[in-house]
Amino acid sequence: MTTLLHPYDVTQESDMQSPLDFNRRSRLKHVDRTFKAEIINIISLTEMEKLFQVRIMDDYYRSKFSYLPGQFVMLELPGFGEIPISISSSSSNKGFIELCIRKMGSVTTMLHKARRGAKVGIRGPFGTHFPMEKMHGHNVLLIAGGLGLAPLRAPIFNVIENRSNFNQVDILYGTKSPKNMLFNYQYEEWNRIADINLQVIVEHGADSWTGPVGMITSLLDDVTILPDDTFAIICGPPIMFKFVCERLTDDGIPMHRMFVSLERRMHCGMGKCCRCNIGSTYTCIDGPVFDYWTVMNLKEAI
Amino acid sequence: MLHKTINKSEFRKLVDLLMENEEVIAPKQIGSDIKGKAIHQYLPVSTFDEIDLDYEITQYSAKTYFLPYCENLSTCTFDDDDWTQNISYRLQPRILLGLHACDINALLKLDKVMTRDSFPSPYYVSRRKNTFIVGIDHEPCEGGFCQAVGADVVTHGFDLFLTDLGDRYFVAINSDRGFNVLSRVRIKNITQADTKAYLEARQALAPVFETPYMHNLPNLLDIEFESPVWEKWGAKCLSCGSCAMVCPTCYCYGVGERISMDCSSSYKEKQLYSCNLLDFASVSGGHNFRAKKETRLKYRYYHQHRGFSETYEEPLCVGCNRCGRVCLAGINPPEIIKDLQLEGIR
Amino acid sequence: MKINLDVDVHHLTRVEGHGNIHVKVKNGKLLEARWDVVETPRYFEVMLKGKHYSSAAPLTARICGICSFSHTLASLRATEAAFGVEIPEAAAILRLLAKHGETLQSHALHLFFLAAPDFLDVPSAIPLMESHPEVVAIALRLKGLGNKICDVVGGRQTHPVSLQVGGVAAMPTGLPDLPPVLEEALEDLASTVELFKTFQLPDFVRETEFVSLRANGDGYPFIGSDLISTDGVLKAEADYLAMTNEYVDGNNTSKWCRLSRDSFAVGALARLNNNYAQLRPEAQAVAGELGLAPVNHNPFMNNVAQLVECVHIAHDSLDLIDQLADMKSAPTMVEVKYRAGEGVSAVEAPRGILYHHYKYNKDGKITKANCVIPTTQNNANIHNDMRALVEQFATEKGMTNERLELLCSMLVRAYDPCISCSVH
Amino acid sequence: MKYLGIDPIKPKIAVFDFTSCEGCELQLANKEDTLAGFLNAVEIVTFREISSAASDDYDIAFIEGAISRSDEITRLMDIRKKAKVLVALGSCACFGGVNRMKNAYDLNQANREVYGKIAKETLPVRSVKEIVPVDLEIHGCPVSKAEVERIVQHLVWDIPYTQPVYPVCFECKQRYATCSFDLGQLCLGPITRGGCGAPCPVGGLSCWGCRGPSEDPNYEEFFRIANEYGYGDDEIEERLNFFGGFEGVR
Repeated sequence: MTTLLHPYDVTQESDMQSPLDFNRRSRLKHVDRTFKAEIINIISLTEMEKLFQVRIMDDYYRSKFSYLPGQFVMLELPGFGEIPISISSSSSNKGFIELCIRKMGSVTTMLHKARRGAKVGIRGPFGTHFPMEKMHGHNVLLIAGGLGLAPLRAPIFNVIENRSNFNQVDILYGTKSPKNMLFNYQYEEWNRIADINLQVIVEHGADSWTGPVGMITSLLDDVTILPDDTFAIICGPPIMFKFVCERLTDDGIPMHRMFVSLERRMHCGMGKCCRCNIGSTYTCIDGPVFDYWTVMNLKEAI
Repeated sequence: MLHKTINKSEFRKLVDLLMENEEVIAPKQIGSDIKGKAIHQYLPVSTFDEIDLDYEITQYSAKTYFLPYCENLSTCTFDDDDWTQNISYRLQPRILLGLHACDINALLKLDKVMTRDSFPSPYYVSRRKNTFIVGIDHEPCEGGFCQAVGADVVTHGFDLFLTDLGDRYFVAINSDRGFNVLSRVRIKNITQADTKAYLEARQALAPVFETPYMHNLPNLLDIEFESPVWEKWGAKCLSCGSCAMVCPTCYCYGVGERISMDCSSSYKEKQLYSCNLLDFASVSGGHNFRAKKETRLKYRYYHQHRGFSETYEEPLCVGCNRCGRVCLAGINPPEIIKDLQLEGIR
Repeated sequence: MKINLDVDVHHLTRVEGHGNIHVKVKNGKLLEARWDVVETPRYFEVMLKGKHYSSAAPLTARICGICSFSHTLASLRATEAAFGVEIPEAAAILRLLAKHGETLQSHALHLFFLAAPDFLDVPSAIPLMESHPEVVAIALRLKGLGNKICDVVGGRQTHPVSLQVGGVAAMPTGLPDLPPVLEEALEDLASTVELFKTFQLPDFVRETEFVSLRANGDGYPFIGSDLISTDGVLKAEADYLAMTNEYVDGNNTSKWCRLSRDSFAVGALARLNNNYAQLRPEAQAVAGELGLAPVNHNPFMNNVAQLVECVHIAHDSLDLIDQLADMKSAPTMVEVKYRAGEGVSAVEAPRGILYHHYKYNKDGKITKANCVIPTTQNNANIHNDMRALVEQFATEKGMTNERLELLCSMLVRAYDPCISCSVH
Repeated sequence: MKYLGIDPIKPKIAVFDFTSCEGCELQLANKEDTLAGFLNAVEIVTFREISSAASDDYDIAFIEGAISRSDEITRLMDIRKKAKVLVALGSCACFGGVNRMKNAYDLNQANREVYGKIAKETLPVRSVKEIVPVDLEIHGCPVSKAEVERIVQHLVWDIPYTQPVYPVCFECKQRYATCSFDLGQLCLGPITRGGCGAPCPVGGLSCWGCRGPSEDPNYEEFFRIANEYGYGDDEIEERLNFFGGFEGVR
C-alpha cells in the first residue's frame, strides 16, 4: 500500500502540548479535558443549596488556575453530566474554589449526594467578569435575589479584600422566605468588619422573622444613591434585575455602570454549542457579566 | 492556485487509487422518492461506479463528516473513588469527493467558528485536516439560492476542484497534497482552449430561476424583530429540528453523559441539536427562554442571517435550501425573506 | 394407598403469559389434573376488522412479544396470498434468515432462561450468573446472536419493521457482521450440547399426534407448505381449519384443538418428528448424541429438539448469508396492488405452527380475520399430558407436593408456551 | 460498585404483566452485552416471565400491559400499595397500546365472534394511570432497552429523569433516513415523542406513534401536511388510534 495522504495528529500541534489554560482562548487545546478536582468540604446552606469547596488536585494547575469575580466553571460529574456554575469564592484564593449549588436536575441532585473526597472535573474559568477596578474610588451597590447571592459573593469578597479602594458599599439581598437565605453566617462579618451596609428582605415572612417583608426594590428607598458616583452589580432572576435596573435607571445611575450576570443553558462554555445565545451574543464568552446597556440591546435578553 | 486538466478515464484511475488506500466518501444515489426524484447522500463508497458526480443536491450535507450527529468527546474509566479521563481525536485521513461550492463554502464558515478566535475545537480541526476534499462545479439546483449569499463560487477550502469540460476535468489545485495526489496519474497543463472551455462552462452554470434578494437582510431582520411574519411561519413549525440536521452550517449541540450499568466507565457525548427544539433554551428549574415556536424559528433566522453577519461579515447560510426541502411544513428561507421584505415596505 | 397430593399453581412462572395448574390426588386416586389458561383476552381478530392491509402485520405482531417475527411473516404471507403477490427471491431468503434469528433468540431464551433453571435447581437464570457464569455467557451470546439477526434483517429485535407486504424494505447493510458471530455460535452450541447431556429429563412417554409443516423438497420447513401429522394426516396450507379444529373450553380463555385424537402437539419436537430427514447432518448428529430419534413421544424432549434446531439454524443462516452476498442489488420488494381476496398462511413459530387467515374487500381492508396460535393447539395436549404425568408419578415413592408441582411445571415449560399469544 | 464515594442503592424490583404481549418484559432481558451489569444494579425480586422466585417486598414495580379485566384492577391496586415507585412499562401500560383499539367495538359482539356462546370476561381497555397513580412512564412498543437502562440508572441513583421532548423526526434525520412522507408513507414522526432512535423509519416503516405525543406537538400543522400529502381523515384517524397515545387529539 502506498501512502497518498498522511494522517494528521492534532495532538502534535505545539499549542496542544502546552499546559492547559482556559484563559488563553485562541490557543488550540484539549477543550474537553478537565482539571480533576477534589471536593474538600461541603457546607449545607439551606434545604436546597450546598456550598462545595473544590480543589484542583494537580499542584501545577492549581497554582496556575486563576479567575476573576463573575466568571464561571463547567463542573463535571463524569457519567452524569456537566453544568455551568459561577464561582462563589474570592478570586485571590489560590487553594480552592467555592461553588454554591442548588439541587435541581440530575447532575446537581447527584452532586448533593457526594461526600468529601469525591473527585469531580472542572473546566474553565470561562466568561467575562465584573470590572471591579473601574469601581475603585466609587460607591458600590451590590444587589442579589435568591440564588443570585452565589455569583455576587465573588465581587463581595473583592470589595472586602480591597476595602480601601471603594467608598460606600451596600449589599441588598432578598429571598422568598427566611429559610432560603444563603450565607447568613457571613452577614455579621460583612456588616461589622467590612463596614458594608447589608440589608435583607423576604417576600414572605415567618414567625421568627423580624426584618422587612416585601420586594427587594423597597430596600432601595433607604439607600443613598449618588448617580455620578455609584456602580451597581445585580444578580438574580431576570424579572428581579429588570425591576431593579429600571428603578436604578430612574434613580439616575447610567446603564453602563450597572452590571448583571445572566443565566442561560450552557453545554460548552466556549462559544460553540449556541445554547446560551441571545441573538448572536454568546452568554458564555461575551457574558455572563454584561452592563445593563448591552442587555437592553440584546433582543430577548430579559 | 495551479490549474491542470485530467482525462475522465485518468480521473477514474485516480479515484480507484484513492479508494485502494483510504476511505472515500462520495455522492451516491440511494433511491428515489415517490415522485421519482433521485435521492442522493454522501456515503462511503467502495467502487467508482457507486459514485454519481452528476447529482443535483444531497439530502444531507457533508457537515456530519466534520461535526458528526453524535461524537464521543471523552471517556472515563472508574477505579473505586477515582477516575481517568481519555480523549482521542480522528487520525485517519479520508477523501470527500464531489462537494459542490456551497458545501465547501459551508465548511469555510464552520472553519471560522471552529478553528479560530475563542476555543478552537481540536475535534473539528483533526477531522478537517484529515479530510481531502475534491469539489466539483454543477448546474444550479432548483430552489437553491447560493448566488444570493455569494456561496456559488469557491476559491479555497478544498484540495482539488473540478469543472466538467466534457471528456476531461479542469482542475484547480489548492494544496500541496492535492498536487501530490494528482502526480500519481497523467495530467496535462492547461491550454488556451481549456481556459476558454472553462469560462464557457462556468457561464453556463448561471441560475435560470429567480433567487431571493438578500441585500441589507441583517438590518431588515433587526427592524422586523416583532413582525407578524414570525407568527405566521412559526405557527407552521413542527419543532422537529430537521432543518438544522440537514443544514451544512448549523452547529448547535448538546452534551450528555452516559455511564455503564456496572459504573466501570462513562463517556461524554456531543449530539448536534437544533434551536427549533422545544427545550433548546430551557434551564434547570423549568424556565424556557424560548418557549414559543415562533421565537425559536425567529432565533434560527437571526443567528444565520444577522448574528453571524455581525461577527463574521457574512451570513451563515450558503443558500442550499436543504432546510426548505426537508421541511414538511414548507418553511423555507426564500419565502420568509420575501415576506419580511413585503412586511418592511407595507 | 394413602397418597394425598395437592398442587395449585397460580400464574405459572418462567413461561410467557398466565396459566394455572391444579392437581388433586386423594388416597392415591387422581381427582383432578388441570392446565388452565387464564390470560386476559385481547380480541385481535375483532380489532383487525376494517383495518387497512398495511396495518395487519404491525398489529398482529403485537399478539406476541416473543414470536412477533412469526406473526409478522404469517400475516404478510396471508395478505400476499390474498392479493396474489409473489415476493422476490432475495426477500424470501431474508425472511427465512429473520425467521432463523427469531427461532434462535426464542429457543435460547427458553432453553437457558426458562427451562434450564429446573435442571440446575435454581429459581431462575439470575443466580446462575454467580454459580455458572460460563453457561450464562453462552446463553447471552446465543440469545444476542438471535437478536442481532432480527435487528439486522427486521430492523428491530421485537416487532419488526423492515418486513413488509411485498417483500423486505431493503437489503440490510449489516449482513457482513453476522458470519463471524455465527461461527462463534457453533462452538457455543457444542458446549450447550455437552451441558444438556448432563440434564436428567423426566422419563415420561405418552403416545401423541404431532402436527407441523411438511418439507417440500427445500429443506427443513419454517415458512409455508403443506401440513402433516405423524398420524398420517396431510392437508394443504389453505385447508388449515381441518387441521386445527379449534373449540372453546369453559375453563380457558385460550381455545383448544384436536385432530385424529383428543389432542395433538406442535413445536420443535413435532417439526423434528415429521421432518428429521431434512435436518442438516450436523443437527442430526447432535440429535443422535442426545438420544432423539423420530418419532419421539416424550414431551420433555421438545427441549432437546429446540437445541437440535439451533444447530440446524446456525449452519443454515451461514448458507443464507452466503447466498445473499451475490444478490447485493437484487430487488427486495415488489409493488403491491390490493384486491378483494382471501389468503391463508402457515408459519412455524418457535413453539409450533401458526396460521393467519384474512379476507379482504376491494379497498384492501380486512373483513374477516382468524389467527390460530401454536400454544392454542398445544393446550389440550398439555392438559392431557399432565393427567398422564400425574398418574404415572403420583405413586412414585416419596412423591411430594413440591416435586409434583415441579414436574407439572416442567411439563408445561417443555412446550415453551406463548400463553398470551394463545389468548389473542 | 461505588461512584465518587457514593454507594448506589440497589432497589428491589418487581415486574408484573397485564393485558399485553409481554414483549416489553422481554426487552428487559435483552441487550445481552450489558445484561449482567443491569441485573447487578438492581435486585429483581419478582419477574414471573423469567423467574420462579417471588416476593411482595419491592421498591419499584414495573407494570407491563393494559388493564382489561376486573381481577387486573384488584391486582394493580395491590401492587400500587406495595410499590414505592410505580413505572408504566411500554405503550400498553402508558396508553392501553394496540389493545385500546378494542374499545371501538361492541364487546359482547366481540365475544360472540371470538368465543361463540361461551363469553369471556372483558372490560374496555384502560391504561395504568387511569386506574392508579403512575410515577414514571417508559414509552414504546416495545420499550427500548437502552432507554430502560438509563431510567433504571436514574432510579438506582434516585435522581430525576427527563424524557426527550422532541419529536421522532429529529433522531430520524440523525440516522440519515429519508422522510417517510417522501417515500409514500403516512408518518407520525413529527408529533411522536423521540428517544427511540427512530428504528422504524430507518428500517423502512414510517413512525406509527408508539411513544405517544411529543411535548407541545403541532397537531394542526401535522393534519394539514398529512391531508396535503393525500391522506384522508379516516386513514390519519386509524393511524393515530393504533397505539392509543393520541386518543382524543382529533
